[in-house]
Amino acid sequence: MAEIMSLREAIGTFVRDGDHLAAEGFTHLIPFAAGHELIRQGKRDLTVYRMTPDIIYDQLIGMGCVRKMVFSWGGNPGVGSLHRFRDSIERDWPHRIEIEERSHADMANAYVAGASGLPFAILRGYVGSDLPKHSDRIRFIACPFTGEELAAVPAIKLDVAIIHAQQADRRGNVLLWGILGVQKEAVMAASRAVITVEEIVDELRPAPNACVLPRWVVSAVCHEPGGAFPSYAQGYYERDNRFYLAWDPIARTRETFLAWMQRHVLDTASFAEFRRVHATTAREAA
Amino acid sequence: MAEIMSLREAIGTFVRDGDHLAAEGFTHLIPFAAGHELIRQGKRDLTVYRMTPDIIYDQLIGMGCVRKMVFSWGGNPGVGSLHRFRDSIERDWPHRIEIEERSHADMANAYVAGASGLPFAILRGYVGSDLPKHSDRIRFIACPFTGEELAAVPAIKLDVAIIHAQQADRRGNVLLWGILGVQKEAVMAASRAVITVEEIVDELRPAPNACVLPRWVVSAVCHEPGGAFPSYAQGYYERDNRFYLAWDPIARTRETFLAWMQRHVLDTASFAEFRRVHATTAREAA
Amino acid sequence: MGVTPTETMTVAAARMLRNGTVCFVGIGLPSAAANLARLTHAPDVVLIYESGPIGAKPSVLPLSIGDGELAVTADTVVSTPEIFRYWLQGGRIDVGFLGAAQIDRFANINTTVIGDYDRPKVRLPGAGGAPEIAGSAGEVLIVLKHDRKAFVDTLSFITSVGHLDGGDARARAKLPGKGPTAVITDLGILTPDPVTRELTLTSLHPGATVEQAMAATGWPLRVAPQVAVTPAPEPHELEALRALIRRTEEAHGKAA
Amino acid sequence: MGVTPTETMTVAAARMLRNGTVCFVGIGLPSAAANLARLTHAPDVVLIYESGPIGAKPSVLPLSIGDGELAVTADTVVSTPEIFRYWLQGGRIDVGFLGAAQIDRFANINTTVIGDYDRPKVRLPGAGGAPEIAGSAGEVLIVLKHDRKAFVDTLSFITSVGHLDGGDARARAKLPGKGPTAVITDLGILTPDPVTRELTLTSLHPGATVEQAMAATGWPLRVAPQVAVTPAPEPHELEALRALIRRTEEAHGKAA
Repeated sequence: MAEIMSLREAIGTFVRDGDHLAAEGFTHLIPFAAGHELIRQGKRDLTVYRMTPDIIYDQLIGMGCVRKMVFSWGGNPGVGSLHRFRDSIERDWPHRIEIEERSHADMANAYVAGASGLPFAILRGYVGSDLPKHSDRIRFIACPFTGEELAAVPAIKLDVAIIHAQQADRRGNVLLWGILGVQKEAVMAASRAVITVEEIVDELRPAPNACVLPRWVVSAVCHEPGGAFPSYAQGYYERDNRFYLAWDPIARTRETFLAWMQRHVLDTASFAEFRRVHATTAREAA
Repeated sequence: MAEIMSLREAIGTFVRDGDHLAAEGFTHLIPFAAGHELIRQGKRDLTVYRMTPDIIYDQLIGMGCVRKMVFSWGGNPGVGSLHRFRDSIERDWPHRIEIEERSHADMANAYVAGASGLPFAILRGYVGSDLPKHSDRIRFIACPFTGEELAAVPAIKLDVAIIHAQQADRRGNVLLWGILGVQKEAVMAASRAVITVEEIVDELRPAPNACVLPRWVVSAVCHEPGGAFPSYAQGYYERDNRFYLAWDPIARTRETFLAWMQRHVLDTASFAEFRRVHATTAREAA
Repeated sequence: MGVTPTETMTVAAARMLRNGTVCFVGIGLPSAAANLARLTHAPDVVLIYESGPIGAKPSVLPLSIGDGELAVTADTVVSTPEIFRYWLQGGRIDVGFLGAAQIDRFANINTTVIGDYDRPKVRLPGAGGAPEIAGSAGEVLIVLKHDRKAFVDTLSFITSVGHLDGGDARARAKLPGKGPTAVITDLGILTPDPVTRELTLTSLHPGATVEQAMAATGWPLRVAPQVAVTPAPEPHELEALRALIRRTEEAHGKAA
Repeated sequence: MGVTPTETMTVAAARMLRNGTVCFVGIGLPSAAANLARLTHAPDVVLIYESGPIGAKPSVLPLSIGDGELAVTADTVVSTPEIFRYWLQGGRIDVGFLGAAQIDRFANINTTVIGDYDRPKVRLPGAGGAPEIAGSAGEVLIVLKHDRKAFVDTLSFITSVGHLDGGDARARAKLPGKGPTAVITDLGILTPDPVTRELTLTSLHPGATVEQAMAATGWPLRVAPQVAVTPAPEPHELEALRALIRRTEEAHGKAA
C-alpha cells in the first residue's frame, strides 16, 4: 500500500543490494532522480533491467552499482554510445558487468509475462539472429496445435520497479499518460514499486481507460518535481536535449565522469540540489 | 481501409456464410444492430465467438445462423438462461449447434494471441476443472525454463469482427471508451472488421492513450445511432434493463420467438425501423 | 420489518471482507455482499469486475457484469484480457467472491450442466471467470442459497476447482491460491475442515437449525462440535443493505 | 546550394514509401526519410514508432524514439508491448524502415558488436526492435551511408535477419515478411537479386559512379547490367527536407 515519503527514505526502504531492479522509461518519464538516489546510497550488486538503458544506467554502471544488465538497446539516444557501459564491457572499468542481451520484442513480452504471473513468454522472433547463440535464456518451443516453432523467453520478475509519473493523489494512486513504454508492466512484474511524481494532487482526474496504478500495487510515492530531467514529462516540461549532448564528453573519460558525479550527485543531498548545481555548472560550461 | 457505408452494405460485403465471426461486447457496446442485419441477410453456418453471448447470440442461434459457438458464459445477464441456446443444445431446435466451451481467462488470452499473430496462448488455468476433458483444444505444456505445467489454448483467428463504438471520424478512424472488453483484440485478430458507431464526427478528440482503431484496421464504419440498444453506449445512453427482462418470456417458446423475430427483424428494413416497431410493441405490452 | 434469510446471508458474506482487501467480484449475490462491505465496515475494499473496472464504487448494484455505473465510478477501466492477465493471474487478488449453481462437499463448483455434458438436462451459463478465479485468487468466498439442488453429493460437472477431493489435493495440484475458505448460505456458514477440507457447518444464522442445514444438503453434512451463531445483522448493516437494494430497484426496476 | 549526398539518400529513401503505407520507423535516417515522405508525396503514410505512437505526424524530427512530439501528434499512443505484439507481430506493418551499423551482401544487419561478442572491439547499442521488425514487417527498407566500415564482407554478428545466406533461405526459415527489398545509401540503391538475393547496385545517385560504390563496399559488389540513375531530388522535395531539418535544428539544437 503506497506511502508518500521522501525519495531518500523510499530508496533506503525498498531497494536492497543484490536486487533485480528496473528503472524503466522509454525516453519519456525516465526516473533520473531515483537513479541518482541509488548512486548516493551506494547500492551494489544490482541486476538492472531496461529496454533502453541510457544516461542514468551509464551512471549506475560507472559508479559500480551494477552486477548485471539485461537490456535490448543501450545508447545515448540521438547522440551515440554509453561510454561508461562500453568501458565496463570493453575494458573492465570499474568492473566488468555481466550482460544479458535481448531484443525489444523479447523484453516487452518478458515484462508482460512477469506482470501476468507467467514463467515465460512466447514470441515470433530471433529467427536468423545470432543473439540466441549467446544466451541460454532464448529457447524455441513448438506450438502444441500447429507445430510452429516460436521463441520462448523467461519472464522478467523484479524485486523492485522504479518509474516516474505525472501525478499521484494524496492516497498514493498514480496516473501517467503519453508514451507509456513498459512502465505499467514493470510495476506489475515487481514485488515493490517506487514511483516519483511531478505533482501530488487532491484528486486524480483520469480519462476513461487511462493508465492508473492503484495505490495497492505501489510501495512508495515520492514527490520529485522535475524528477525525470533531463528526459521529459508530458504536460510538464520538455526533454533537455542539450544535457544528452553534453553528457557525451563528460562520460568519455573516467576522470571527467567521476568529477561530474562527485560534484553533481555525491556532493548533493537531493535531486533539487542537483538541479541547482547543474544549472550553475551548465552556465559555466556555456 | 475503412469505408463509411450502410450497415446493410457492410454486412453484405464483409460477412460470408461459413465465416468465423465475433460480435463482441462485454455488456457495454454490444452490436445489436449488426446482429439483426446478419439475421435479415440470412447468414448461415457461422462459427461465432463471444466471451458472453447474450440476447443477440440467442437470436442468431434461434434463427439458424450458427453452426458452432465458442464461448465462456452464455446467459441473459441479470435475468437467466438463453432459451434459444438451450433449445438448440437440449432439444436440437432449429438444429443442434456445436459448442466449444472455454473460460473467460482462456478466451481473453486466445483473443490476445490472435491479435498478436501467435498460434496459441498460455495461461495458468483449468486445473481441477472438467472443461479440458470435453475439448481437445485445451492442452498443457511445460515451461522450458521452470518445468511448470501451463494450459495452452489455440489463438482465436477471425474472418470478421463486428463491434459497436461511440465515434468515428469521416475518414473511418474509430474511438471507444469505458468498458472495452475484448473488442480491440477481436478487431486485431480479424481479417475484416465492421464497426457501427453512435456518431460520425469531424475530428476525434481522444484522450492520451485512448482506445483508437485506426481506419487501416477497419473495413467498414456504419453510422447506427443507438445501434447497441438494448445494451448501452457510455456517454450516449443507458442500458435498457426492461428489454432484457422482457426478452425472457419472448424467447421461452419457439412460437413467441419466431413471431417476435418476424415482426421486429425480418419485417423491418433497418435497425432504426426496428426501434420504431419495438417502441410500439413495447408500449402495447406495457 | 423482520430480517430475511437472504439479508442475513448477504450481511454475513459482507463481513468476511476486511477493509483494504482486493476483491474480484462475481455478479449477483457476491456483488451485493462486496458492495455492502464497502458501504459499511470496509470503505477501502477494492472491487474488481471481470469486465474491466478496477476500484468500482457503484451506488446501485450492477444488473450485469459490465454496467456503466461500474465504469464511471472506478479508479480506471482496463481491458478484460488485462484483468485476467495482470490482475488475477498476476497474483494481485486477495479474495475471489463467487456464486455457484451447485457445489459439493469440497466446495468444487458447477456452473456448466446438470446431467450429461453432451446431452444436458439443464444447460447452465458456463464457466465465465470462475475457473481461474478459483485457482488464482488468494482465497475464495462462495455465497449461495442452501438447498438440495445446489448442495449436491456428486457434481455432474466440475467447472471451477474447490478443494478437489480434499486433503492437500490443491497443494499437490500446485494451485496458487488457498481455495474456498468459506461458503456463506442463507442458513449458515460452512468452512473447510483444516485437514480433510470437507465443508463443515461452523455457524448458523439466527433462527436456523442444524436439522434445516442437514436437510438442505445433499450429502451427510459435517457439523462442528461447537456451532456458533452468526451475529444478527446490525441495524446499520440492514439499513445500508436495504438502501442499496432500494436504490438498485429504483434504477433498474424490480427484478435486479 | 548544391544537393548533398545525404539529401539525395534521404529523398530516394522517402520515395520508396507509397501513400497509405503503414511504416514501422527506426530513429535517425529512417525517421527523416519517412517524415519527408509524409510531408511530400505520401501524406497518408502511417508512421509507427516502437515507443508507442501510432500515426505520428511530427513537425520536427524526433531526436529520440520517444519524443513528446511523436505522442502529441499521433492518432493514439499504446504501450510498447502492444506495439510489438498487436501491431508488428500481428502482421499490421507494411514496411519496416531500419538503419544499420553494418550490413552484408544479403542485407543481414549488425548493430551489436564489432569483434568478438564477449570481448568486443566496439560495443554497439544492440538490437532494439530490429530483429523482429526484420522478421515480421511485410518488407524492409534499410538506409545507411555507404562505406567499407558499414558494407562488410563478413559480419562479426548478425543482429537482425536479412536474406540469411541468400536464395530462398528466408522462406525456408519460415520468416513471415519478405525481408529487405532495398538498401538506400548516399551513393545509390541496392536491391536483392530476385534469385540469389545478393544485393545488387541497381541505381546510382546523380554524380556517383560504379567505381565509388564498389570501392565503398567490402565485398565484390554486384552491379546490374543496366544501372539506373536516381532521379535528382525535385525542388519541392529538397525544400520540404531542408525546412524539416531547419525546424528540427531550431527545436533541438544543431546535433539532431
